[in-house]
Amino acid sequence: MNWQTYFIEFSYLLASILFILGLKGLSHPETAKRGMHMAEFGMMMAIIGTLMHFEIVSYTWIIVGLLLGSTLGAAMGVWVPMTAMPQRTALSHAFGAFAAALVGIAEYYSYTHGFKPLAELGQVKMGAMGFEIMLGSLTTTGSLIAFGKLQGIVPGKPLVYRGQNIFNMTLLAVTIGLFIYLIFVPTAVIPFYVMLGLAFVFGVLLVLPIGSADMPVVMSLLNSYAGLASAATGFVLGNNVLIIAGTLDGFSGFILSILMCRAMNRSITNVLFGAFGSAATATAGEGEQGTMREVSMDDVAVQLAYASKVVFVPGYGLATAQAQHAVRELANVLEERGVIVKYGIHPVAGRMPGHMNVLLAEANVPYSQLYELEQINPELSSTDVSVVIGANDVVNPDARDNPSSPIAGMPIIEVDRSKSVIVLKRGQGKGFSGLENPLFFKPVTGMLYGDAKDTLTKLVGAVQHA
Amino acid sequence: MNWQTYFIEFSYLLASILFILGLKGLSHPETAKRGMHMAEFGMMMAIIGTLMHFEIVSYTWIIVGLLLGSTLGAAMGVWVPMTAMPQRTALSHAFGAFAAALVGIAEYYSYTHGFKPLAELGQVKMGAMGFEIMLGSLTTTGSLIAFGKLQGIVPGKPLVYRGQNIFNMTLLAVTIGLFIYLIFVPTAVIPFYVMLGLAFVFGVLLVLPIGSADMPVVMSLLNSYAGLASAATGFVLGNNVLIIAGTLDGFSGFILSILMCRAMNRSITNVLFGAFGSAATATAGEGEQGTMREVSMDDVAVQLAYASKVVFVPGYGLATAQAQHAVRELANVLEERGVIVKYGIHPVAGRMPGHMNVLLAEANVPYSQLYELEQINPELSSTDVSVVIGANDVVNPDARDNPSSPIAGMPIIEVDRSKSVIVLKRGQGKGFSGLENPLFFKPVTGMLYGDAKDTLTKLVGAVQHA
Amino acid sequence: MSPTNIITALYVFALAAFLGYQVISRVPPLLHTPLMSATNAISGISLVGSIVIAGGTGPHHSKVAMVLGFIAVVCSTTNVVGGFVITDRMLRMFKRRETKK
Amino acid sequence: MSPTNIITALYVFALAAFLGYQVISRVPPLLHTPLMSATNAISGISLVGSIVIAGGTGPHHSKVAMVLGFIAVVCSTTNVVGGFVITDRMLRMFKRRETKK
Ligand SMILES: NC(=O)c1ccc[n+]([C@@H]2O[C@H](COP(=O)([O-])OP(=O)(O)OC[C@H]3O[C@@H](n4cnc5c(N)ncnc54)[C@H](OP(=O)(O)O)[C@@H]3O)[C@@H](O)[C@H]2O)c1
Ligand SMILES: NC(=O)c1ccc[n+]([C@@H]2O[C@H](COP(=O)([O-])OP(=O)(O)OC[C@H]3O[C@@H](n4cnc5c(N)ncnc54)[C@H](OP(=O)(O)O)[C@@H]3O)[C@@H](O)[C@H]2O)c1
Repeated sequence: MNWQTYFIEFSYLLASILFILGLKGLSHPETAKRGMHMAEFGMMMAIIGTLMHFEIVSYTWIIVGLLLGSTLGAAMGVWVPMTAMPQRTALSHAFGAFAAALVGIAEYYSYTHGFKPLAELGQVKMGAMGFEIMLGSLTTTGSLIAFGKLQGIVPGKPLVYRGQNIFNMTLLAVTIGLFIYLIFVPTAVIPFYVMLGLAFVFGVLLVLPIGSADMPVVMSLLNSYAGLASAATGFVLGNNVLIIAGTLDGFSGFILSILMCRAMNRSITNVLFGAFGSAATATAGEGEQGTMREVSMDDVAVQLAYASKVVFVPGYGLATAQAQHAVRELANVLEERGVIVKYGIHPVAGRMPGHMNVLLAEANVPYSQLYELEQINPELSSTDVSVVIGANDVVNPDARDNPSSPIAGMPIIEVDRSKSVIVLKRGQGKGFSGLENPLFFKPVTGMLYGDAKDTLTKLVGAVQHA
Repeated sequence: MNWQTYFIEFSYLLASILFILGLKGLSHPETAKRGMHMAEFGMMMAIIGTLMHFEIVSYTWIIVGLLLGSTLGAAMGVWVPMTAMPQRTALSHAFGAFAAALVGIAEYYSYTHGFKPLAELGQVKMGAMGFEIMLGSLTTTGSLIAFGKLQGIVPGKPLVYRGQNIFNMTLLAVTIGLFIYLIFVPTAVIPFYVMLGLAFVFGVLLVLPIGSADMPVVMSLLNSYAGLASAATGFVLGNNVLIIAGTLDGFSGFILSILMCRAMNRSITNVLFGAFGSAATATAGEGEQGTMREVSMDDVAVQLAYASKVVFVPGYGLATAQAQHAVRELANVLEERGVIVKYGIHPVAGRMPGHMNVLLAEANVPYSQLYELEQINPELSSTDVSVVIGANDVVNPDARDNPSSPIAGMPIIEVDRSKSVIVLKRGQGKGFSGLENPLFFKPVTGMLYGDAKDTLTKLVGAVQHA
Repeated sequence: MSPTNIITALYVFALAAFLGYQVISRVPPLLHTPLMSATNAISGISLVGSIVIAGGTGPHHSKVAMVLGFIAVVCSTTNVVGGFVITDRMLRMFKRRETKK
Repeated sequence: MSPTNIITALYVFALAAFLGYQVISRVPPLLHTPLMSATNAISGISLVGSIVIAGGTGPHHSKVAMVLGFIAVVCSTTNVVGGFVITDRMLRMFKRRETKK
């Protein structure tokens, strides 16, 4: 082993360590930035190390590729708005998975077309390679569909038809069958490309039937697949840093999807195959009735202005209305009057894990004012006014009180414990679950209709004159 | 690779995973037992796997060794009293390190005496081997001395003389010098045995100058060395499970020694080379004076009997007096009278990390009554009587109030915040640090002299008649 | 890949999995979005594999593999650079208390 | 030990070190004594190395190494068995609330 090889190997080891330290840094906002710089440095070292690899004969395409990718990446990184973070993430899963799939295909091609000794392509290697290619391909197309749904190019409603699950399962079974066949007969080129094609198709069919509000879970899951595909690449190339980075990525996605599901009290299977949010489930629980009390802008302004503690509970509607700056302005005005302002963030509020926090941080809300579900609930009984902004399911008291409700057991932000509740929404629209929300009929609740951003902006003026 | 080798390798992988799960179980007393069973199962699998190793030609000595070791281990495991846990642990570090050293010596012998190809003994291998042998040897003798000090065979007082540190450092430098020489000239048999001998001697000299009350830190440190020696064995044999288990052990010892040092607000260097607790430091801080208020047994009994909340603060003296059962009896009597009883456990109370908890658990104190330093301190201001049993330094308010005190900054259990403090000790004896304790002169404090076990037993009777 | 290599690869995988679980379960929900973009960037390390493929020419290397490798380099680099830039951007927005107030 | 092997060994070591830090820093002081005896028992895994040495006879194996291996087997087994027995014994003493009360 010459010094280059040593250098490469040590750069990889260093990169692995720095990646782990980087992720450890993310356990606190204060240490996160330093952690990321470590990870960036690790990545740089790994790339420099790789460029010394003895197999490389020409740097032309490498440099072109690096430059092109950096330009694309930097452009995306700088210009993508925070509200579009979910789409960006879905797209990047597609890119990552596609790269893994391509590396796998290139390796397979080299082995089967005489560029690498076929004898080296044993069962273990073919297994890892097939895994890499299958996961990579289905994640690529799945993520693209998720991107389309989030971006509004593909219809967000679940696309369902009879026998869908059976059809998809059959398709998956055939793909896996081909994969197993390939492990024993690695030279079967036709089955290989059929498997590849089917995996691409399966990715599309897997995500199409899932409603767009469930995309966060799907995205986390695809994240996990993309990571595992990278880890499989590591197995194929015998490269530890790939295994480590891929596994970390895979686990991160897996943990996030579990957390999301738990925060909705639903199982992964239900999310993937339940077609939740389709017309079928949307008719459930129409029983509840009563009167909603509408309140006027000025009433609300006076209530807020003379409160001593106000909690904002933002939901999916705030994100779609892009009202994060408006709520911050309102909070500013209230704080100037000496009102204590806090935000209660439900884990599934927003359009991807942690999204609401980023949106509010962008609008200059200090993170010390952002409270998690478990932190804000004990505070609500001492809160004068809770303002629900474009949220519905995450404050639905049925989840707590009515064991027969479809969302029973889902943890909620219990705004109905505060002295007064103001709900900002456009009309009688249901939430993602399609359920009636008894909160709106409670005597403590007042409804203030209108687009969230509009209403909040008007409230700023009204409070200033209160 | 045949199926045996696969089986062996997978048994090792399984063992590694089970060891990690086992240690994870120790994060809570409820899951700890199950965790240990996993680790035990892992160990069994690894041993069964090893017995299939193709190099083994005769099982006679293996079986004799296993039987002998199991008998010894089981006997020790069953009969060692909880108070002797520190000695037992020190002894087991000696055993573990000795085994690692022996394996290293055997390997070296095989290479240099023509039983294994000398060409295989490269610099890396020799480096790992030397590391293993050096660490193993010095840990063996160091742990034996620690054992002797804890058992009372070797004088517990620090043995110091002029130029000691310089002499020890020179010795260490020579040993390391020989080690480096060996890396380049692995066949230098004489230097090898000299290095071995010096490492054994260094272990003795390292521990002799350390006072017996500092043994817990030393023990944790030796634990960490023993673990690292095992990990080095793993490097020599190319065995991952050894690397993993050794590293876990090494880190555990390292973390414990750090925690101990932090709980005393001293640095590792100070512990190792400071000869703390020797005559020189014991004269410090003689300035403090005042009157100690002695209280009578009956006074204390009445106070305790009519208190609503009592906190016991056990220290080193409780462990030496073996008064854990007596304090439990007193607690029983008090609880029967409706008094709330809690225990405040300082991290360095007892004779090894966590020792006090084990002693009290053995005396049937439920662990829900055992409070850590940070947990008990906020409770003390609402405590009627704090009973300090054979503790001194860990309740010394100077550590908090007097920045010029040698123990300034050491976290203490702030018993002086409670309404009344009773101190149980034999006389005017100082604590390990040799410092005067202003707590004893405070008006809130009453002294009850006598052996802790005696006093507590008498108190049980007195409370029953109160 | 030899059998010993695959076994060590399994060790690395198992340890990384445990570590991933431990490290990531300590990330607060506040930082879940940055976490996702950071892990995206990090898993762009597959770049390391693509570079070697994209750089191979000559009789022992296939043109097809090279082209695939090139595309993979572009995709991975986009992820790496984009991921880190966005993560940095997001993290800069998280402030404990405002400066102006 | 080949250079590639030592590098993977370093990976395993680095990952185990991180993992050790994460796992062990979560053990409460309450269980520090059982932790110490448990890690003692676990590091008795060096038994695995000693067994192979103690079991070798014939022209390719040295008597001296065998004797050393035998002693190592005894020492390690003592640690394994003693460590686990004592840990179990201690853990059985930890009870949340008394049964009799
Ligand atoms: N974020 C995630 O990670 C995630 C993942 C999976 C599933 N989900 C699901 O998504 C739901 C999230 O709950 P949520 O309470 O945040 O949202 P939600 O239950 O979907 O309710 C959103 C509410 O916002 C209102 N709204 C929409 N646009 C608005 C605008 N421009 N201005 C004002 N109001 C507007 C809607 O009522 P009007 O039409 O009357 O205005 C609607 O009732 C949950 O059911 C959850 O299970 C979320
Ligand atoms: N445990 C550890 O892990 C560890 C490690 C390193 C260092 N240390 C050091 O050890 C000290 C521990 O503090 P500590 O407060 O627990 O103990 P301490 O400060 O050493 O005091 C022990 C007290 O117990 C009394 N005592 C001794 N035997 C007794 C008996 N049979 N009955 C009643 N009282 C008895 C002694 O006073 P009389 O002689 O008047 O009775 C003495 O003042 C600290 O300085 C710490 O830094 C501990």
